[in-house]
Amino acid sequence: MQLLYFAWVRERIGLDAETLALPEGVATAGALLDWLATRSEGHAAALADRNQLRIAVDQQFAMMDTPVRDDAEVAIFPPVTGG
Amino acid sequence: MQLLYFAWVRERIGLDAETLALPEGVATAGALLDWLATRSEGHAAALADRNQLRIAVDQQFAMMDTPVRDDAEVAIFPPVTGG
Amino acid sequence: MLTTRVQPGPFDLGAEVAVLTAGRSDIGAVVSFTGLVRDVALTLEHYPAMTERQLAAIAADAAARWELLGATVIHRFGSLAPADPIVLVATAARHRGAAFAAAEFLMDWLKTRAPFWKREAGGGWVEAKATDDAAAARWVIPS
Amino acid sequence: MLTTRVQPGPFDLGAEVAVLTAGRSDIGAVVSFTGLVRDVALTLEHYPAMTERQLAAIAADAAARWELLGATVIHRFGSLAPADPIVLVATAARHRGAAFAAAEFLMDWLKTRAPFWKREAGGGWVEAKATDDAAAARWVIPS
Repeated sequence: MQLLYFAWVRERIGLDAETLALPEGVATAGALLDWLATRSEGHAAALADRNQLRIAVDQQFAMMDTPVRDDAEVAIFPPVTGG
Repeated sequence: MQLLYFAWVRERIGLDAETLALPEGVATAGALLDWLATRSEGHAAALADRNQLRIAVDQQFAMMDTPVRDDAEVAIFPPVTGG
Repeated sequence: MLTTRVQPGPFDLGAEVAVLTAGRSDIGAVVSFTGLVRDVALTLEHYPAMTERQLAAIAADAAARWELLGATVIHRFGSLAPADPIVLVATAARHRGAAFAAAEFLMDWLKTRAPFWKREAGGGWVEAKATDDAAAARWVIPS
Repeated sequence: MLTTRVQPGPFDLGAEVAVLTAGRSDIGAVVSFTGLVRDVALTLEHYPAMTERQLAAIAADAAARWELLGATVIHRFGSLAPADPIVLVATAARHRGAAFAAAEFLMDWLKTRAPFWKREAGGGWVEAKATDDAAAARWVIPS
């Protein structure tokens, strides 16, 4: 699975991307975030406040219960501030 | 009094402007129109349908009961269609 | 800065917006409206002395209703071909809400309060539209 | 014609509107919105693959909701100085109502659905505004 991080999520994790194998039993975006948060202090800090996070699966906005597969591109980022 | 006519009011009257002395007893824009309508067939045709006429006194939109004086500039025209 | 102009010739949208925003960094939003001649050539007649007064009054009214950092209103008259620009409204503000609302207001006001009359080539005078009156009525402040 | 672009460099408002209206005489109304950097320099980060998809989707959504004869959406990224233009939205339609509504819709949608993040020079990440969410909520079609 391709993971992408943007803005302060990227900064707190200290990576703009990482490629990981999706563990068995992790089937939704929400479960993915729970698992990612255990990977480092940076991940935990970046992913602590779910209200401040937005997720895209394969470049489309997703919900915490959106299914994720190992061949997906999942991006995690703060609420957008363009325009 | 300076009278100005625009668009089809101008065409029906056959004049774009005329200078007239305001007759005694004509004190409002509505009374002015009544009097002007008696001046020629063109005036009568131009001024017949009050709903299709707009009036400006000294370059400001006026109502039929707006007072008019002999030193005024009174313009008579159809509803505007600019923009 | 409020700019209003009546002219026979064309205007340059990019240049007018550049003038509106020149030398300042407090403007976050610029909205422009360009009205174009559709399909049939037109002649625009107007009442010059009143037009100037009305355009200035319309722009001042917009500036009193919204926190504008500038507005430009340019209206052409004379003979215009299909696709020619007729009217330009541009508004500048800190935020987009005021810029959009003021531009719509200016256009609705122009359509119903600026003394212009359109005549179609080979045809008659264009009739006023009830939809323009309805659009303008949105902005009337109850007295 | 729907045009969407993401680019680091500036855009030319006049040229973009000229392209939008070129060669046709059925357009009566063009509305443009230009967003500018206010007061403090910014860096705009974005998610390129998703940005392109979202801009195309946003423009198609506007074209499905209003009878547009064209729309252009250009969003910049990278380092921007105060007064620099960030975003351009332009809409073309027969009548002004559709052009104004679609332009407002596109801006509200961009503010809440396009994956850009602003960071202020010497400061932190700009926080999303509740007013932008409220503005976007106006356009949500009840399911």
